[in-house]
Amino acid sequence: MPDLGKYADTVILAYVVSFVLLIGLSAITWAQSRRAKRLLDAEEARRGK
Amino acid sequence: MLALFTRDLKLAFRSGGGFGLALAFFLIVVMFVPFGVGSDLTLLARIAPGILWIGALLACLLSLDRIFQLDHEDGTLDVLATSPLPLSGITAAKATAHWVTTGLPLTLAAIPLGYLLNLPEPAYIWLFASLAIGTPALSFIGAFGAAVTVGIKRGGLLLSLLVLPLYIPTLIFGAVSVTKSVDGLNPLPSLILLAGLTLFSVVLMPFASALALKANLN
Amino acid sequence: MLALFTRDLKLAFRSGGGFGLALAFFLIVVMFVPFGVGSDLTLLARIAPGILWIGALLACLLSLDRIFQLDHEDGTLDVLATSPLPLSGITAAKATAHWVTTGLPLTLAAIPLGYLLNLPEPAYIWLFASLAIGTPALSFIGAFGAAVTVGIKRGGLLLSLLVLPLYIPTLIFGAVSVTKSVDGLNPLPSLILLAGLTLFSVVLMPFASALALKANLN
Amino acid sequence: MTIKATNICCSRGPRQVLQDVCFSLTSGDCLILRGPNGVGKSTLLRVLAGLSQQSSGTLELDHEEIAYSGHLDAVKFQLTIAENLSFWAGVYGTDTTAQVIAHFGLNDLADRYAANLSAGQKRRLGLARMTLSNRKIWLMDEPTTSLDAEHTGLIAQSISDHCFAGGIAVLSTHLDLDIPSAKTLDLLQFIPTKDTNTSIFLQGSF
Amino acid sequence: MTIKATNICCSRGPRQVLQDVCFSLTSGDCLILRGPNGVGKSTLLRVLAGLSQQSSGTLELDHEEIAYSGHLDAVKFQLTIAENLSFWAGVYGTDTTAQVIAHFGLNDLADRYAANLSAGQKRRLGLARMTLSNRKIWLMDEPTTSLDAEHTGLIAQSISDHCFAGGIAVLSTHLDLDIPSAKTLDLLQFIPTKDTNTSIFLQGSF
Amino acid sequence: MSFWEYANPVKFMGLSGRLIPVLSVLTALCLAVGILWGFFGTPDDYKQGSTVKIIFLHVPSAMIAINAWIMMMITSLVWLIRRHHVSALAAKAAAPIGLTMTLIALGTGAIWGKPMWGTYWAWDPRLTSFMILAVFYLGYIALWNAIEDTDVAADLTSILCMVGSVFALLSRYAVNFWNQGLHQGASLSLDKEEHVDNAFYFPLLVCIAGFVLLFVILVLIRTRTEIRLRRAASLQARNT
Ligand code: HEM
Ligand SMILES: Nc1ncnc2c1ncn2[C@@H]1O[C@H](COP(=O)(O)OP(=O)(O)OP(=O)(O)O)[C@@H](O)[C@H]1O
Ligand SMILES: Nc1ncnc2c1ncn2[C@@H]1O[C@H](COP(=O)(O)OP(=O)(O)OP(=O)(O)O)[C@@H](O)[C@H]1O
Ligand SMILES: [Mg+2]
Ligand SMILES: [Mg+2]
Repeated sequence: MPDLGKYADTVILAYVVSFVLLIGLSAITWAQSRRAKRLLDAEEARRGK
Repeated sequence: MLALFTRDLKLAFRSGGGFGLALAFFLIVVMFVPFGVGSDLTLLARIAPGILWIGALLACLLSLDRIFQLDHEDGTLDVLATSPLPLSGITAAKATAHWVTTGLPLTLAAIPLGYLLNLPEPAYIWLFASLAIGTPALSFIGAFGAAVTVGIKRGGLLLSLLVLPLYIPTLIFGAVSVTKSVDGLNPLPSLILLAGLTLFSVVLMPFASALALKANLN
Repeated sequence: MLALFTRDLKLAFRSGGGFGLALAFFLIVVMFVPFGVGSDLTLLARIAPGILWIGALLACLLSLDRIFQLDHEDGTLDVLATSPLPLSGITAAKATAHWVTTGLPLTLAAIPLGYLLNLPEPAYIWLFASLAIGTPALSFIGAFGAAVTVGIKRGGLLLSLLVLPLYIPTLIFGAVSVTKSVDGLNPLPSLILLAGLTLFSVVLMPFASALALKANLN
Repeated sequence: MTIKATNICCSRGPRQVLQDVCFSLTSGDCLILRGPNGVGKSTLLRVLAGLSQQSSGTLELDHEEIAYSGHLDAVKFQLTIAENLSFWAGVYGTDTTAQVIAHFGLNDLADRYAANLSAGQKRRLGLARMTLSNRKIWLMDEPTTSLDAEHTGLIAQSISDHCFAGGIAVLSTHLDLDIPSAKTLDLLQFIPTKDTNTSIFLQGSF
Repeated sequence: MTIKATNICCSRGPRQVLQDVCFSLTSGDCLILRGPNGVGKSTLLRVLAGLSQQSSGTLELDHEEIAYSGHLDAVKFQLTIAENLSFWAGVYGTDTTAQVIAHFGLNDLADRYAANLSAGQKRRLGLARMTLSNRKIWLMDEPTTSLDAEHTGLIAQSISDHCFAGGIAVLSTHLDLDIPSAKTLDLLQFIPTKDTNTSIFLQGSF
Repeated sequence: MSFWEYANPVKFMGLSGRLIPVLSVLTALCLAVGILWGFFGTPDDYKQGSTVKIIFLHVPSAMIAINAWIMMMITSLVWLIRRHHVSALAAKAAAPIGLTMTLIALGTGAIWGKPMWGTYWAWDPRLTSFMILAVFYLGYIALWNAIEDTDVAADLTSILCMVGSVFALLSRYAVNFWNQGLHQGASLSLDKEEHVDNAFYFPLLVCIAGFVLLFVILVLIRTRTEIRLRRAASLQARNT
């Protein structure tokens, strides 16, 4: 861990906020993608039968 | 009545995101003020309480006509009026749904927006309290205005004209309580008056609205 | 096109007084500001140009949804789209009618309302000029927003969300020109930019609106 | 369960539309209002529903038992068919949504937004509410507009069943509906003839 | 003056409604679209009017000659009957308002606000616009809803006259209109059967 | 084979399916290297102290925020002119990413502003125009969500995107005209004299590459999601 000096809070907060947003976006994207795939598979299966 | 309340919430979400849009309007009105009056921070701090209250009031106003107009246009109001629900209950349920979809989110959003306008530190809690207490009055008074103008095709502006003067006491008590807290004075008296006003509106306005609706259906 | 323009004017008068109501809203917004921010005259004088411009803009905004929504709901828009009039002509006629019923009276009313807010002497002529030049842009940009949201049941708030960021340049050039005149600076540059913006909107927005309408009729 | 209308006069705006309408109905009756466009069928139905006031005459009926459907469908475009009906079920405190959907042949469409229905499908959804309401007195204004032959038959059948089960129905229509036991009332006979407008401003002379 | 539709497919949202509709009409023809509720009559009429796009197929007709009337009346409540019609006269560049008002029996009502009309009177006002437009191709969606027998006859007569004078009319209806020489087209035969939804998203597999 | 063939959903799904694994490895690599290097391997600035480390998130996100809109502009134009569905869906997919990036730039900027300018927020032109950009994104997304018919939604959002672009540019200019700002100018220019010290410059470049890759991969995944949903809707409509 580098010495962040008196601005430690600021820097950490900036990184945390950014990571939360980035990871949140990625997680949502991934979850939606999974859901869409499942929905489509179910629908294709229905057509198949 | 519960069915009506939940349906109104559902409709607010469905028709292009109830919550989000009142908020967005509020955000934008607050954003416009610096463009209009310049970005001097001390100036902004001085007008912040008033602008925030006026912004919330206008955002609330803008969605008032949805309360009854849509139900009138597609005939739902006629059917509701012949249903087991009392008209005053109908208006109360609708006003409450309106508050949940506008007043409540506006109250929550006012805090960060206060920062944009450089609102002084001690005022935040009072801003929050005054909006939380005052916005129900806005919804219930607004529902009355909506009931009066429901028959008139797109009476949006007439509605504003009727409702805005009725909003003046709420605005004054609300804004004064925040301004007082900024100036280091006691904001409680005006907050108590505001609470009284809200209580009065919530209890009595539904009956006035019901009368107006009844007349409008004729 | 002329038929459409005169009919829109007629409808604005009939449906609860087009002129009067935008004006009334403007009046009341301007009136609310002293209630909200207190009645300190020097403070009011400083924020007057911005408030007057924002008030006019909001009054204009509030009546935008009438431009197409009513005609859509009763099927008139479908018929107009199959009529000899080109869609861009239709939107231009309607935007012009909107300007005549809101922008024009707002411009005229701004002068006396400026007095209420203690607007300094030399600013009146610039306030009038900037509103006269700027409000057509508001109507034409607004007509575009209305065309985009016309299919959506009571898209009033969505309309505001879409239109308000588009209004920012107009507001800035307009308000800055008045502020500059108050501060004794030269307001002409921003007034010229404003004129350019209006010209651009009046000439090009009807085509964008026509595209949006076309898509919405589908 | 009865409806008794005695000498009812109805006005629209300043104009008197119907004069001295009299009829009485009991359980099991179905009354079909007939007459050319503009004779006052909708006006009379709104008076019966309590939505407008008659200008004179007396009307005896139990307002708690009324289900009304007008020219408009009272359908919310942003809700699905099932949601529309379960809302009304909530209002009327009933829970027969599923049966009603099946009865009106809306099963396939139950999860479709009402905005995406054709004119006739929307009308059917509007009428399904009547059955759902579980009320005794049905007031229906031209129920079969936009409906095809099959569904016109279905509605006529529903009305017959309702009356057979002890309900009352008053409806207006321009078609010949197949409802056995229905009485018809031609409103042409109630067009105001005498110069007895009940307006207080027409009394005396000044 | 001809209309020629070849293999027209129409979709509503993601759903294909009609498949391979073909017909051709020339001056003097009247085509009545038939089929149960929801089969796609309105959809087809909107495609003919150019308000929607067909998803495939070709359509030859002169868009400059179309007069369209849909389920809605396109009537302004705040204007009187005469004002409503003279507005449309302005739009279409004609000046036969007075004749049309007389022809549709609206003389007595000419100065009444449209808000104060009954359902059938409003519908008549909506249809008067067709005659007023002076255009050759009439597209009408259930023109006779809410009309009484007399006025249904009047509309049928107007359509016959229009075709006789060399116009073309395409209309949908659930009633039996008395229009001699009208061809009917049952849309039931065009319900999609083959598995050929034209959506690009259904091609291939992934 | 023409580039336009990838506008076909099947082709697009095939290609993007093969690209995603490769790209995700690259993205992870770039982001990890860039951020670790930036966070652990750079000195403090003589003026800004350790806060300079925020630059590794702030500048890339700000760049993506702007460029995502430009990408949406191009794909929207492609939809309007050539009516390739994948193009419209890519624009739809990019909007939430652009919004998030705008929020990250605003957030990191605000946090950075507190020690540097003594306030989280000031009405500086750069900051203000970013807030306006966020509103444009919001409106665009709200419009997509408000319209049910997908082709109509694609048309309208595309038109909005084009008109919005013009006005976003105008606002940028107007806002500059309205207020002189606190924010520093371009420090990334190729001109050696102007850009930041090399110690920050190279990790910053790696971070930017990482953000660009992340943007691309998220757009691909989201576009795939949209395509699947469209196919599912079409199948559903056909089955009933
Ligand atoms: C909410 C506040 C802020 C916003 C919205 C914002 C936005 C931006 C934007 C849009 C860029 C341009 C990126 C590009 O075009 O390449 C940028 C760059 C930059 N910002 Fe900020 N900023 C904010 C606050 C700050 C603060 C407080 C600082 C530090 C004191 C700062 C330092 C920088 C630096 C050093 C750059 C790189 C300059 C360049 O390469 O153009 N920013 N910021
Ligand atoms: N405000 C008003 N002023 C004057 N006359 C009115 C007003 N409102 C309605 N009317 C008239 O009242 C009469 C009755 O209307 P009503 O809607 O009851 O007719 P209806 O029998 O339902 O006709 P339809 O079969 O066309 O639906 C009509 O002739 C109408 O023109
Ligand atoms: N967005 C949509 N998604 C799916 N189906 C739709 C959508 N919009 C309409 N439909 C369906 O398309 C079909 C055709 O509708 P259309 O309005 O053309 O029917 P119609 O023949 O005019 O019926 P009616 O006689 O009831 O007026 C209907 O079954 C309707 O439910
Ligand atoms: Mg009627
Ligand atoms: Mg139809």
